[in-house]
Amino acid sequence: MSPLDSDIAHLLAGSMLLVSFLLLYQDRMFALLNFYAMHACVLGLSVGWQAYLQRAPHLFITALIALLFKGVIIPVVLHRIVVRLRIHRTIDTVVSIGPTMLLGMALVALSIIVMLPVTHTGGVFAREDLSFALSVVLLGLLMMITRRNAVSQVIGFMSLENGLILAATGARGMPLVVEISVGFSILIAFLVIGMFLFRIRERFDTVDLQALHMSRGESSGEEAA
Amino acid sequence: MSIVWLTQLAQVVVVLALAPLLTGVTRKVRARLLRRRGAPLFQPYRDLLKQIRKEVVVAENASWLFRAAPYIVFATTWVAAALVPTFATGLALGAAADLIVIVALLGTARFMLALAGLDVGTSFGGIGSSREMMFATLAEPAMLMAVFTLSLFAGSTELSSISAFMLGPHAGLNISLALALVALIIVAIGENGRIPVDNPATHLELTMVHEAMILEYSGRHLALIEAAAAVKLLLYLSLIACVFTPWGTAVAGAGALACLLGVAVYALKLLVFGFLLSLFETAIAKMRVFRVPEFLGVALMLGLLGTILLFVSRAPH
Amino acid sequence: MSSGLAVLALATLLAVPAVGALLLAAIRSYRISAALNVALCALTLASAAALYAHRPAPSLYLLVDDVNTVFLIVGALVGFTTSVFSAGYIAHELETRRLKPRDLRFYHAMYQLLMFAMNVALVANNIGLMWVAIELATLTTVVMVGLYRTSAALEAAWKYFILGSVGIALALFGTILVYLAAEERLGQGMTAMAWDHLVGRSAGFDPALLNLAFVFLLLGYGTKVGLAPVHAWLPDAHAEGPTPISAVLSGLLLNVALFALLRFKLIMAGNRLVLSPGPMMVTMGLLSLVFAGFMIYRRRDIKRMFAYSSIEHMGIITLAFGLGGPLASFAGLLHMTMHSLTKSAIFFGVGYVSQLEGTQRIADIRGLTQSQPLLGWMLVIGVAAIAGLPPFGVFTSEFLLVTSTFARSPWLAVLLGLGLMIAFSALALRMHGLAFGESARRHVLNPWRLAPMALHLLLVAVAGIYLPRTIVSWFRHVASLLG
Amino acid sequence: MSVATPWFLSELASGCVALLLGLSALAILIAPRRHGSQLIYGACALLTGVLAVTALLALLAPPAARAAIQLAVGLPLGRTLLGFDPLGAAFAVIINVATTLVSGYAIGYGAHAREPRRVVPFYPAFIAGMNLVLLARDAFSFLIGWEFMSLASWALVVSDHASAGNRRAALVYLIMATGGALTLLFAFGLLAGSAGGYEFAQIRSAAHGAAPLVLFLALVGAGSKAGLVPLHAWLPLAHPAAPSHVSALMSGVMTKVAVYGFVRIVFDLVGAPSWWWSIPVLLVAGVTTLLGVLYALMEHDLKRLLAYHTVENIGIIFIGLGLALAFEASGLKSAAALALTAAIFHAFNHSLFKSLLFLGSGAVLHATGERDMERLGGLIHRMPVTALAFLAGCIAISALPPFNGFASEWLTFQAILLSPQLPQWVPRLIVPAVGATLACSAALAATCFVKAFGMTFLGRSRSAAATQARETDRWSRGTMLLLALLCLCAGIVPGFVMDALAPVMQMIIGTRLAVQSSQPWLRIVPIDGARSAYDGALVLGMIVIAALAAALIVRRFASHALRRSAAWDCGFPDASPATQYTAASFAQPIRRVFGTAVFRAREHVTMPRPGDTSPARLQVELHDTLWEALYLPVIRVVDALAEWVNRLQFLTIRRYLTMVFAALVLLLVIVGAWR
Repeated sequence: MSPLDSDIAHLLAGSMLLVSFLLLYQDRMFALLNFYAMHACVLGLSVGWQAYLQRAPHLFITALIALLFKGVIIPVVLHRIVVRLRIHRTIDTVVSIGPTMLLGMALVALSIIVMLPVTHTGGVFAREDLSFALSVVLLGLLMMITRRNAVSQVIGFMSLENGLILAATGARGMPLVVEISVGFSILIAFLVIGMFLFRIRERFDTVDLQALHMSRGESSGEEAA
Repeated sequence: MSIVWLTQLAQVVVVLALAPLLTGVTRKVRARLLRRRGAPLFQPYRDLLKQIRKEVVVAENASWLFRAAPYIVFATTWVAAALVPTFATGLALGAAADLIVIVALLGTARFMLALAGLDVGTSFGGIGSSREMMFATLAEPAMLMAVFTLSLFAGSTELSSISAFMLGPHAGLNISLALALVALIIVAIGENGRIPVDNPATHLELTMVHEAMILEYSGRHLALIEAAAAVKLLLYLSLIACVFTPWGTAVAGAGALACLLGVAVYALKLLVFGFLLSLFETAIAKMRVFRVPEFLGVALMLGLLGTILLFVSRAPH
Repeated sequence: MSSGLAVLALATLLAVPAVGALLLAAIRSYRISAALNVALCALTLASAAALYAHRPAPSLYLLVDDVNTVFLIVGALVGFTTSVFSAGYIAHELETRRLKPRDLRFYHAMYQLLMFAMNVALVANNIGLMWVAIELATLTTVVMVGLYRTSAALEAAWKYFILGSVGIALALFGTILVYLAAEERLGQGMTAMAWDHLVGRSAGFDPALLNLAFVFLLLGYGTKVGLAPVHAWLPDAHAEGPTPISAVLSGLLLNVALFALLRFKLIMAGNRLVLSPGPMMVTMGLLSLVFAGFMIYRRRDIKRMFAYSSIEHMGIITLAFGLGGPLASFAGLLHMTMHSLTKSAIFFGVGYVSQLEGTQRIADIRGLTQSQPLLGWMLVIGVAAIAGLPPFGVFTSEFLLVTSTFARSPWLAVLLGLGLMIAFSALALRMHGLAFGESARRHVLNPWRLAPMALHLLLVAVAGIYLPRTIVSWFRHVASLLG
Repeated sequence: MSVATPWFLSELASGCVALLLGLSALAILIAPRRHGSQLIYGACALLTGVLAVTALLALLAPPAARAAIQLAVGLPLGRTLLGFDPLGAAFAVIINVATTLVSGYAIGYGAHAREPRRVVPFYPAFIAGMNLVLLARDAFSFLIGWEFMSLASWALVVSDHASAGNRRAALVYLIMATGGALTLLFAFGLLAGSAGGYEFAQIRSAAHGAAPLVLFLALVGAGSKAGLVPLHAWLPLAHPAAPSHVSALMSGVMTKVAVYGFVRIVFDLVGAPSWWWSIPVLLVAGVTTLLGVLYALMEHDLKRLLAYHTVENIGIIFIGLGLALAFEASGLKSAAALALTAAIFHAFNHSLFKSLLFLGSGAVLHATGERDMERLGGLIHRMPVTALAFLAGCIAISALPPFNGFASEWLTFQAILLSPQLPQWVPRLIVPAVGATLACSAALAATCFVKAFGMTFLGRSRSAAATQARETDRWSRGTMLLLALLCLCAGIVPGFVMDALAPVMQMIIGTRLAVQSSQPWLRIVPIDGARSAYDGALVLGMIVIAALAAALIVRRFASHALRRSAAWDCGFPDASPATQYTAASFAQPIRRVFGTAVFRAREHVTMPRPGDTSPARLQVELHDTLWEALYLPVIRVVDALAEWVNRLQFLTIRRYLTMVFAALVLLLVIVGAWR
């Protein structure tokens, strides 16, 4: 295929990484949701492009799900929740933005380093793209551990999921796992939104995990051994 | 063979017969040194007879052990004494028990006596037993260390062999032997309750040890115990005599003449040692009870030192 | 015809729980559903046993070999006994109003779903399918942990859910990397995800990719195994969920995850250029062992305490497999089996204890051997067994493991022994408090309800004294396969 | 000689062990019945009796009789071999003789148990475990038996679980026993090698690189079970906590199994020792001997006192073992045989008199409900038989002729006196010190048992309980007297025991002592007649004759008048029993002499000023220096670590995720760094 094709794939993967950084940067709820939507859309595009490159029509479904479901529905629902829980004004970073960013850079560097010795480049899917996917995953994880409230943690998790899908779709000819993984990501999203947040809200008036931890199973200070 | 048995028998009798005399001698000498006339030499025999004839007064709550103890004490001490060559070596029963056994037999006697002291349940009996045993915890190991030295030196724990060895050419002046001798003397003083460890003549409650232990005894029981004490003193002296001054002792199965000579020499030795003992006793004062452990500890240390010197210096037999 | 039987057995193994889940979701009466649950598990057990004798030919999706039959049979057995235990247990929960009939319907359905997921995970030949199955199992257990809807339960479920999902994600990434490594040699498509093909051809795979993949798989599936430092979900999930689920978690799910890990370890082992997986597994195992040992000292909640003991033993097993070699692998396999049986038995007992005493706080429970002698002594026996005292199977495996380790690398063995000692002392300390001392209470408990516990302990005791030759040779074979 | 014909000894012994196990299962059912426990204990006595005879046959029979049997059960990857070899058989005789009598005692005593179900079922299992250790010919069965023994005895210790003290004792015991077993596991791991040759035969044939390490591990593993200082901490807690007949087994018998373990590993399995091995053994043994008896002297609890004396006697046994090591390493075979004989003989004697003493203390405990000597006294009047038996035990353990304790210590002394033959200087320096320790401890033991017997049985009773004491039942008295008789017999004819041990010496050292039973007058001559000899029978005879003679003389000449009256007591009026010497005051001189150094003993006297009528008070504070120096720190460290690690239980999910993240990054870095 022409270098242009792989360049475009490359570009899309790179832009996902970029959006991940933007997600990491955001501390306002609504902005966070919007950037997540963008993240999902870019994913959709990249998956679509891969589908076109690999002549794999089933990947288009994945792309569509990514675009519609993750790009539209979930952000909207989360928006509702945020409004209902009245947490749209909270600024909830644990670590301040600067260090987080630096850490993110380090992660990207690390993922590139670990990918360097990879000799085999699976067709169109260049080593760099794989390292991009890896960095998206790591950034998602980083986001989960630098945010305090549940919604942003869920978003972090879902961006991590997106990274996975990026990698999976990139892996040429990888059978059925893609759909399943997407299905699972949706299932997870549902579980998160439906089951937990509402139940948690029944119990606690916040989704702040700190508060949730006020009721831990044990309290410290046991008698001596 | 029979002559060996004869000497053994004679020995059994001799130790019993001479023991009170030895006590008498020491008392007499001591009295003279103190410018007293002192009791006649044979007073101890009279005392024993007198006590035997008296009726026995036993505390109500005394048990069978209280009444059995004197016999056991007397018997074990006597046997132990009979196993020490006095005027003749190579005794028939010598092979039955070596030096360690003799020490242990005295231990048995002490054990029973201490129990008897506790039996009636008086405070003085307690004092006596407790202190006696405390002395023993140091005196017995000291004695054993001295025994070690001797037996390593002579390559045997048999008294006959030891004294034979001492007569032999290998024996010479040896620092270990000297240490052992000193240790042995200290132990003898301690074990027999002589000054400075204990005063056999006193009944001052808080200073007495041995006497406190037998405070409740009277009559024949007391006689047996006193006799045992006398035999014990004799035993120690004849032990020292047989090991360190083995000259003149008749060898196994020697003729009657030799035996007679042996008896004479033995009596002489006893006389000398008895004299020295009383001299020593008059020369120094009794020490506080809790100084005694240090006194006996010295003996233990000396004995141990002697043994170690011997361990590292001598090639084995 | 043998193959036909085999295919049938495999089909029932998968179909029974799947159908059962739907059925149980439909049935309203909890008595019927509990009975049906037991029956279904019995069927599953039967088919699993049948699979030991007759193996169907491996397909691209499913594979039954010596290795996973061990896990299948152990799992099915524990699942069966647990269903028996749960029948009695759940009834009591209903009486005490801790659960509503609606919850029970959900619970039973989920129980079968869990069985289904775990069976699939075990017989899956396709690493993708295996991943999916384990994910399904995780999700079902998540909702079951949250069943009581107390704040603590929800917290535990939430914690489990978040950490579990992250683990799943990492595992998926690892799987993708393995596929990438394989795709080059095996070409695109199914074959590149079929485990038996992978393990055969892994020599030619790109070592760098495999290394990377194993890191993700170790952490991903290691989360499910409950290895420190990615263990955090495990204690709370065990403590807050219904006790049968704690038993199933410790007895089955951890093993299934470990099984997945072992499959990938074998793929790694086939390639001589890769970073050897052994040291990593040994390190994590040792870490878990020592860490859990210290954690047991300060536990207040009885179920949480035994959950930590599960972490400890998973550490031991991982260490054994990481160490490799015929003795160690055999020991690991034996230890895994024995731990499944013993730990589930202990959880049965603990379930009754917490029901009778009305608390899970260790401090409030004492003198069990007096208040309910049978239960108390069986609990003592269980603890003695899990602590590796003879005549129980755990002792045998620890004997083999420690002796062989000491002969090979003494320092490792010393650390191992230290960890064992720490955990043992902690368990002994707590057990004395629980089992002995004066207790005013007197509990009545129908002895038959202790039958599952008794069965497990009996099996463990027998295994400690006498293992049938067939099982020994079978395990030896499996151990040689596991390297 | 019937070499071809099989003797079925191993089968018989294994069968007995199996029956014992079955018995404990049966006990669960019938223990609460009326004669249930009697039945069980009787059966135990019977089976152990059979075992004792079997072991004796195996010891004396030709080698063909000792063929091991292979069981289908046991270690999956190895063979399970059971059977007596001379060493195992000798120790089996030792433990089963004592166990038989203890079980007989238990027929009477066990009936008093409050909760028989907590005691009776574990008793046969305990015995079975010990016998299994001795029967085992492969590491796995050995350790199974070892742990089984520990576990059963632990259950017996915790049987009276109401008291917190017992629970603590059981806990300490369980933990230390498991630690010891773990070290033995290590030792066998080294011996078996990575190939896993767990059979003793394989181990013997193989060469062992890290033999010193094995010695160390055996010293720790077996030593902790036997009660070597400083690993003795559990012993004085656990032994008294159990019911008295079990204490007798634990103290008198189980420790011998531990000694057997040490001998088996160090003398038999490891192979030729090197000379310096003896040094740590001798040092530890000497310290153990002295400290054991000193601890005992400070103790006023009768059973704890006995437990500490077990520590002392274990020290004496290990002195013998250390000497044997030294001699064997220097090729002085006959001397080694002498030392080892002395050690095993002392093990036998200790099993007898320590069981006897614990049984006696059990009788006292049951009669008065008291273990504290300060509240006993005068029992010789109310429990004459028990008193007599106990007295015999006291004389025996104090190593006084003519009882057995002296015989074995005499042999040990003879071995010590041979040690100048050693070529190396270091042991030559150490051995005499050890000898002095031994002598000192013997004297201290005598003191301690004057105290024990005097305070318990003599004097006037110090409490109401002691006043209303009753003599124990027939079974108890009978067995105690029998044990006392055995102590005497082993003391006056030690030659037979020494001859019986000859096969063991042949097996381990490769030579044997001269045949003793052929000596005239039943005397024993370990080396040669001119050097040393002992004739217990003759000494006893002479003592008896002398005593009779004295009695005769007295009867002939003395007055027989005897009057009972109040105690003289230097003219003091009849004082209350409180004025008697107590155990504490009896031990006070010793405490003054030794205690200040060992126990940091302090005496605080508060005197009322003149005219003040308030009583003067004396408070004595003692420290268990070893516990405070060695065990408390460990506990503290573990505690602190647990506290520190425990914080990980209370993190937020985010922190846990951080841990995952950190682990991931770390591993990625490793992979990245790895080439």
